[in-house]
Amino acid sequence: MTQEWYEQPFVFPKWANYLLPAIVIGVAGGLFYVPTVVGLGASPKTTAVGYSPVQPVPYSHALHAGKLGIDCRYCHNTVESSNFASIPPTETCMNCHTNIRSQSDKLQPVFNSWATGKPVEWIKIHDLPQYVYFSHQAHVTHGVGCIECHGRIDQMEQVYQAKPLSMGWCLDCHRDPGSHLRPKNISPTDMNWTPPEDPAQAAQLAADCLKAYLIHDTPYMQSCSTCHR
Amino acid sequence: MASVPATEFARIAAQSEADNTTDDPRFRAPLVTGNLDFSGITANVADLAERSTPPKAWYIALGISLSLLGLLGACIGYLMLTGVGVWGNNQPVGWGFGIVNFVFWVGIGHAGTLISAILYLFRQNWRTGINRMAEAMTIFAVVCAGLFPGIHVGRPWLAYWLFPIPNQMELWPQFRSPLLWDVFAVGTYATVSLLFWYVGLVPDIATFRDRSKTRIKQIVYGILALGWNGSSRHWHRYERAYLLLAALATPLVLSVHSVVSFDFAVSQIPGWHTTVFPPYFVAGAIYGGFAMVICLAVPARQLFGLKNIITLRHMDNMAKITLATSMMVGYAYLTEFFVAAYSGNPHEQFTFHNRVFGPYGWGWCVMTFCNVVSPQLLWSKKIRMNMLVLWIVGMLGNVGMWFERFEIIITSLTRDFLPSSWHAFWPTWVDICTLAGSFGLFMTLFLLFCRFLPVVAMAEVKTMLPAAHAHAHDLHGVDAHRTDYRPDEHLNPDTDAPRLKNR
Amino acid sequence: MKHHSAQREYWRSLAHLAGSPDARAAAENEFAAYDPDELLKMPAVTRRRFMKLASASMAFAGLALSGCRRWPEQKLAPYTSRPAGRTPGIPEQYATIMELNGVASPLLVKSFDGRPIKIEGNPTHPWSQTVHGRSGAADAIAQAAILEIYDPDRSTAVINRTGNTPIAGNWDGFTGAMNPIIDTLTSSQGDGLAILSESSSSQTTARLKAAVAAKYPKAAFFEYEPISRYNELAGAKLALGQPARLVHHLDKAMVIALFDADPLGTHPAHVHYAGLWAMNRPNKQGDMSRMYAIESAMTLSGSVADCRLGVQPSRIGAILSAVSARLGAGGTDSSLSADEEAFIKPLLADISNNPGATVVMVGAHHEPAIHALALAINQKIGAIDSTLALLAEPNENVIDHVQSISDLTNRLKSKQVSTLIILGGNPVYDAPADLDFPGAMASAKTSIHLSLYDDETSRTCTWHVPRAHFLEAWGDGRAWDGTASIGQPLIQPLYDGKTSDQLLAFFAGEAETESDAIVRKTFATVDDAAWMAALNVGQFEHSKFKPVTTAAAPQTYQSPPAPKAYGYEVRFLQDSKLYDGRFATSGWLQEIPDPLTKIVWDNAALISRKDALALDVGIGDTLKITIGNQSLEIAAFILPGQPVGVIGLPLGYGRDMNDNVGANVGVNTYPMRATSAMYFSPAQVSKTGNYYELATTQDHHLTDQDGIEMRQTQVGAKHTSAEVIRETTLAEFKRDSRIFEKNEEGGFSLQLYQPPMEFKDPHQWGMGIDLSKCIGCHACVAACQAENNIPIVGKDQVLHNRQMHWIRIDRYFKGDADDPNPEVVFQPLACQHCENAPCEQVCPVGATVHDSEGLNVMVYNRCVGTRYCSNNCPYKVRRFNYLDWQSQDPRHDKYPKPYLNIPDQQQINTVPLVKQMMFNPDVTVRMRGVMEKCTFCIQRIHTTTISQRARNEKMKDGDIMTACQQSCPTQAIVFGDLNDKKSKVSQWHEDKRAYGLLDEALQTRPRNKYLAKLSNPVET
Amino acid sequence: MSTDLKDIHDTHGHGGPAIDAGPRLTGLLGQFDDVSSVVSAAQKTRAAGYKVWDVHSPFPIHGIDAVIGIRPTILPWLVLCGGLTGLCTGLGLQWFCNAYDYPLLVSGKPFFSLPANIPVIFECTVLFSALTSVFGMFGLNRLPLLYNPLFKSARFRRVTDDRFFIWIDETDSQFDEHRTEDFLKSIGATAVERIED
Repeated sequence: MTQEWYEQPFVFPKWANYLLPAIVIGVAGGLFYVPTVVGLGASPKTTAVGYSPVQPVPYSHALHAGKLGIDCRYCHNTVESSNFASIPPTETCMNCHTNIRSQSDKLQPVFNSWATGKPVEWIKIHDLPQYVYFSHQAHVTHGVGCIECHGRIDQMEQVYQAKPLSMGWCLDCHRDPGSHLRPKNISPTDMNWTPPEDPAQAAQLAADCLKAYLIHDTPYMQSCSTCHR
Repeated sequence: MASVPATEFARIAAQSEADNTTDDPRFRAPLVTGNLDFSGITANVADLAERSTPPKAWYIALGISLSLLGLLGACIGYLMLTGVGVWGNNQPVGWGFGIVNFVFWVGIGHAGTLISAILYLFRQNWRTGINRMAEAMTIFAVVCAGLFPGIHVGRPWLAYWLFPIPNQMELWPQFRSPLLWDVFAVGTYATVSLLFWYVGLVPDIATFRDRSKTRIKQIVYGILALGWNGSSRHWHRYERAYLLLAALATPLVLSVHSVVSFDFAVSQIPGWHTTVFPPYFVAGAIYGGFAMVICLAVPARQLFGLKNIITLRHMDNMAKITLATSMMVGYAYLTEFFVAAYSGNPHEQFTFHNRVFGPYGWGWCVMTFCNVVSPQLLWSKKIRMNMLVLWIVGMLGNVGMWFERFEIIITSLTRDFLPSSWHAFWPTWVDICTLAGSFGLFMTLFLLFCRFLPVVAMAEVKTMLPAAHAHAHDLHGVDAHRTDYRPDEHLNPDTDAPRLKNR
Repeated sequence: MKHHSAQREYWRSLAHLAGSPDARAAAENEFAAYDPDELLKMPAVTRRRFMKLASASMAFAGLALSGCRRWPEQKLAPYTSRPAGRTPGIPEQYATIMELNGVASPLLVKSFDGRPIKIEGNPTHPWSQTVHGRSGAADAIAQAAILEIYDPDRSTAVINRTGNTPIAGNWDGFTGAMNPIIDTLTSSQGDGLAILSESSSSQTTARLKAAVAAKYPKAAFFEYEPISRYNELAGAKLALGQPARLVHHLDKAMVIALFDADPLGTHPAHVHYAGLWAMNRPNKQGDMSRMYAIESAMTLSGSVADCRLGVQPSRIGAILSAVSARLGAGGTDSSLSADEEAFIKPLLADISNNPGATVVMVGAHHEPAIHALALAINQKIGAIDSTLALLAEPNENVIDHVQSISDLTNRLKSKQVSTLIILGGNPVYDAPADLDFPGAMASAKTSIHLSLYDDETSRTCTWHVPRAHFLEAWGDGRAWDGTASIGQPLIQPLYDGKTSDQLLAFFAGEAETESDAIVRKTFATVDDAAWMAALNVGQFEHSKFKPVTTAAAPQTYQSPPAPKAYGYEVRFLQDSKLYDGRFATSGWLQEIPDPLTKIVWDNAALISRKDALALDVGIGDTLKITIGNQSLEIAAFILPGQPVGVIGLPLGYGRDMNDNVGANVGVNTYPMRATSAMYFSPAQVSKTGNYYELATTQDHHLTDQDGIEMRQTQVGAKHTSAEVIRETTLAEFKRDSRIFEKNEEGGFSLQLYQPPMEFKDPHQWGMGIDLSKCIGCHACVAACQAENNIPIVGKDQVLHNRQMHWIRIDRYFKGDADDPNPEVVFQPLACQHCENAPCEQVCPVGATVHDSEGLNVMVYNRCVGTRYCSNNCPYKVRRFNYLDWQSQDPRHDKYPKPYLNIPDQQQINTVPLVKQMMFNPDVTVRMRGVMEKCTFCIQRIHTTTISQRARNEKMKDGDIMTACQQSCPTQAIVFGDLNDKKSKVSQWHEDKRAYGLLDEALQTRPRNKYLAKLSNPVET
Repeated sequence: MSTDLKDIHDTHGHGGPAIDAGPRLTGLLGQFDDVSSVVSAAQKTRAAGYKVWDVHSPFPIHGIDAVIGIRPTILPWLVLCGGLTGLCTGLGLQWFCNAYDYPLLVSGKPFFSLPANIPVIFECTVLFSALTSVFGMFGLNRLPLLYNPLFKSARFRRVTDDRFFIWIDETDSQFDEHRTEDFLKSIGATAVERIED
């Protein structure tokens, strides 16, 4: 018999039999690992929360809003009448700082701006995707406190993003608005107000708020068109 | 016995082409001719993979295919960077060549699994000669098909939104959409076909492994063969798994093209909104699939000397199925017209009137000629025996099936409910090059398959040989069909299965 | 109204802007998220202006569906001091005017953080107040001005062509060069100074012309408009002894006889007239006026007329005089053809039956005598002071524009002009060809052209001065009824342009140089308070022209003899979009289809089917048209209703200028125009055998016999109802008011599923469209385009049928193909917002779904672009961004180049910043690869609801108007809350004429319902 | 079924190479040249009371299971479970996505309706079943098993071509190197080879 092709036997080494467990572990591990890493990496919690760029002027909300207790709306005065809370014009700063700390180096950019008319270029922190149409007016006038989205601004030396501002995060409130609202007699800018501990009271309050603000249709609040146009 | 050198077999195979198509009631016609024995079959099949150089025709074909593949790549690149606007699609005609090609390729992808699964369940032994090739064709066709939905969307980089992946938007796919059904159907079909194909391949790859002379081949085939050693216990579970796969794949085959047809049947465009679509599409797919197998098998058996394994009988049977399905398709065409006429729905009636006499009437004529008229030739055995004519008929079948999809999609969309929004569709050069390119992709994959993997299911073919069956007297005292042994008859052999694996 | 206070403040801050650079830089920077590097990339001029200008941030806000990205870092640039009264993010509205051919149309412009982004009619202006109380209607041309102001192709600098090579300069350079010339002119008392201007109703311009005349007594003034109203005024002078402004009260007229007049389409007051006309279609009592149109072209008025006859232009006089004679108003009763007899018989009957409720109108292009005759008839039938008011024109002497331009040319030829100042206009392009005006101009040593673009005339002049857009500078003008109105700017001049007033003031050596001061001086007598009030509403109350006291004298008109042999006559047409060609540079107008032909980006020789058969030409086959020794080749378009023997040639195309949009679009037909025959003339017509592809947005050459038959069955033959169009005659409808419900029989309205969420929100939005009111003027299309950031795609893409208009107007001709007077139906079609929307269920990612207020919402940022929804939409109202339209050059990219950057971001990178300033920040700018469609102006719904909820106001019907509704001159579109049973839209939905398109065929339950069309033909 | 599972445990139990890799006899391999002889040989082997032995062939020999006495595999039951899992997954997925987590109003259709869900349910069922049957089969066969002392035999390489083998493992209680070798010869083995590890 012509058997020339039987001549070179090749046998896998014994360790090759680890292949099976190796494959099983590899595949199973990959199935969990990849989505987890990608998911976490892409989630706004990772990319956005805590974003705290250094601003041209080291403006301290902790000092102004916190210690001095200036109402948010003194500077962000369009928050109840427009989609935008609006960054205050230099003029607003100058209202006080013409006499207070009028020599401070830290405030130089502001003084320059006032002198030259060139705006102070702040860095945007709370940045929604461009196709989301968020209205401060709609929220602030309906019992949503600043703190809901911005956190304890009044304790921030340098402002950072406190909440993910992701769609899922928005939906959390839009699906259960009541528990995120505050009664009409509480100012939306009040940072210290907290809903009652007792769940029964909380539920009662939620119900009252919904009635007070005429928010009866949660389907509406979950409609795509509520935020996207 | 003496094992004849492989090339020898190729020569023999090339010469002798025994007519095994006549059915003599006294004995079963052989499915393997040329007096091949076990090792003969092995050598014959392994020949192409083992020759140092494949036939020149293979190189020429591969060259053409690769250049077309490059064209495909270029077109897709242009499309991605520019927008769907480079195609001819327009306002009423949202789906153009992209979806036409998709449905066409999915249809082609049907014969493989059908031959493997349904014919297997029906114990059609002749399938063994062609099922491997057909399955491979299925995989490659589905690859081509899967390409198009991906690239035809406006923002392909977001196509993953069609899968239910948890995300920060808390959004999910919309499961009422037939397109989503498609994703699942085609995805499942691709997966199952691939598994089916690979499971079938394992023992044959083991054969290649054991015949390999070079170290690299031994390692690659060795890994792919998963250490197959022909143990009867392995064979036992293997056959059971194969049977189960076949049983699962059969309804799957029928479901896939039904679901694809839902893309149209579930919408409400006149000419799409028809209940006949699922069976109609399935029949069409089988017809198209077999036409394609014929087109591949004819040259393959010629070039690779497989005439003794893919015998005239195989070709004959396929020709018959093609004929049968073509008539089913023809019947479906008639049904459509009848339904339109009978419905009394002016839009429906106009659509079909328009399909024949409208601006795309020529397309309808091509379709009808290729799918209904030309296959009638196959009534004649002479023609079924004439490989050239058979190949031509098969080719026409492919053309016809492509035009069927073209007619369904384009003519229905160009003129729907409001006359104000009617508009013609004409492909751009990008459309045409992409279509050509998809053939390049298909042929490239197929040619590589022919060169490096067993094109015929050797193990299965061997079981077709008379020698594969033990003589009755060898089996006295054992009921061959009995597998339910009580433990008291003897210690359970399974528990004591030899632990060949090292201790 | 809201803009009251804001507007006053704005005016002040504008005054600042003029002065202090600080305030200027400050003015617009609120929230400017511009990236300095990007600005550096811009051409110098643009950059400087841009800094001066509105922030792009709002545009960015719209831009790019690019997903949630932290980077690139965005800057927030607040005001240094915010103009009082301005709230960032809240748009302001200012009243202004747009003057066209000496008639001012009152406008209200919406400005967003200093960027004008939307133009509407001024509802507080008396001239637009008469219709249904208020109307924000403005025509497509006026609305397209928004695109014009941000057009990157506008001329940006003074150009000096005294040398061999053009030199770009600035205003100071120009004035420097002018001073010596002015000195010589002053010394020579202005000898050799000629000033050619457009016709203008501005009192400021008049004042300054007087000032110039005073300074240069020998200076000569000329006036030219290619489409002139001279004949009308001269006719009035014949009949009344003084030129008069004819104000037709179509709302009072139950019989309207149009002799080649087009009050709804091309008349200077067509927006107003359309509104008045619609009040009787039908009126509150359910009656309808009857409009007779006998015309030499297929006009909008003719297309909606109840009785129409197409004749050759030369016949109009004869027929009118026959009518006049039979009414005893003078004129000769020459012999009329059978058709003509048949036509005027019922007309005469109706006239005698409706004393005082009838009016006769004649087209401005017919000779004065015919106008005089018409006045005589109106006098006779008691129309004067009932259906027709005669107001005295301010200036007694009527200028014959043809005569005027001829005189100027002669002066030039005889070297009497050394300095020629051309204020606007484009005579080189549109002056009568036989004058050879361009050739004559060479003799003028100095020629100055003031215009928005560096156009044909500018290139022939020695100096080009960029003109300030009317939204950039102050001006004044008088509406059709004479109401004095003020035009105030919305924004600083982008390219340092000057108004014609400024140029005149400069030559007159006036002290004032800024346009605001110049205009204010004209009204110096008005005190500040009154001035404020006037600015606020945009006009001075009770400043109409004084009525004419004299009565029209009977005329003796000798009608020309009927032509012996049948020959073709050419009729030059004012274009429905480009007017006389001055708007050729507007992409929006170029792409808005012509109401009747549906042609875009082209003009064509309009020809009747009979003539087409005779000449053996089809649509697109070119014709050789010869008048005298002039001839041109132009593609033929077979227009049903086009009078036999008349070839219609639209003016205003084939502009020869360096412009990305307007250049070389269509064929320039001015060379065929001669002083002797400005509007129509006999011509030889022959077939050339060449073919030219015309792009239309409907009937895309897919009209083989089957298609035509099917269209007939679906749309219905003349005066028959069918699935798509439901209509009947008033008489029929009076006989059986349930006639339209009959169509519902057999249609079953069984729901397969109970909707899982019944619409129980306080508001349920719906729309209604009255087919009997729609005149197909396409104002809604323009409004939608401006409001919703809709891109243009260019001719090549229209040939692919990829135009993006969210609302289209389907135009159907009813009656068989060779009916000389087919009926025309216009059907505005936007998203129907079906409650069972077929598009929704097929979307695999849920990118289009319903909201709880019943809107079918399209979520662009979720769309992956399968286009399945569009396929499944029976109305085909969805539009797909096949390419990156916003950044694509509409003219020159047949096969667009690939972008080598991240697809999501390509728009940010590729849309010119100046173009971005035009975007409406409340509407997402869609990127390539996503589907889009009408949203019922959801941004307007939300803005209103949010602010009203915040202020605890109750919503009233009409608080929310969609852009199309607002701009509709005939109020054919209503929008509102279906839950409010008293709302107009609810009533329309309950109307006996209401039907949902394809509703009983497909059970789509559209939220938009059509009111079937009623017409009022003569009962036979 | 316990038996198959046990096999799997064994795989994990003492799979993998031994520490002491000295050549050691693992069993005897008898070669047969055609189906009939191997089948009759198999009968004899079983009759002789061997327990730990197996037949190797290039293709499944019809009836050999009965001859050796191989029990029907539990694979079908596994597949059934897989199928049911798939069915529930398909159904649950659609309910969760469109009816529970974020119901959106689509064409006025119910949030949850079986007719629309059938295709996906079906596909999931088939997919899961198919995956189970394939990987179940490999699992039960303890494949992949790339190293196997048998592969050291050049002769055995024809088991995938045209030769048939009977293998008797040295763990068999009756195994004795010489007697078993004789036995194999006696039942018609054309060659007998000792396989060392």
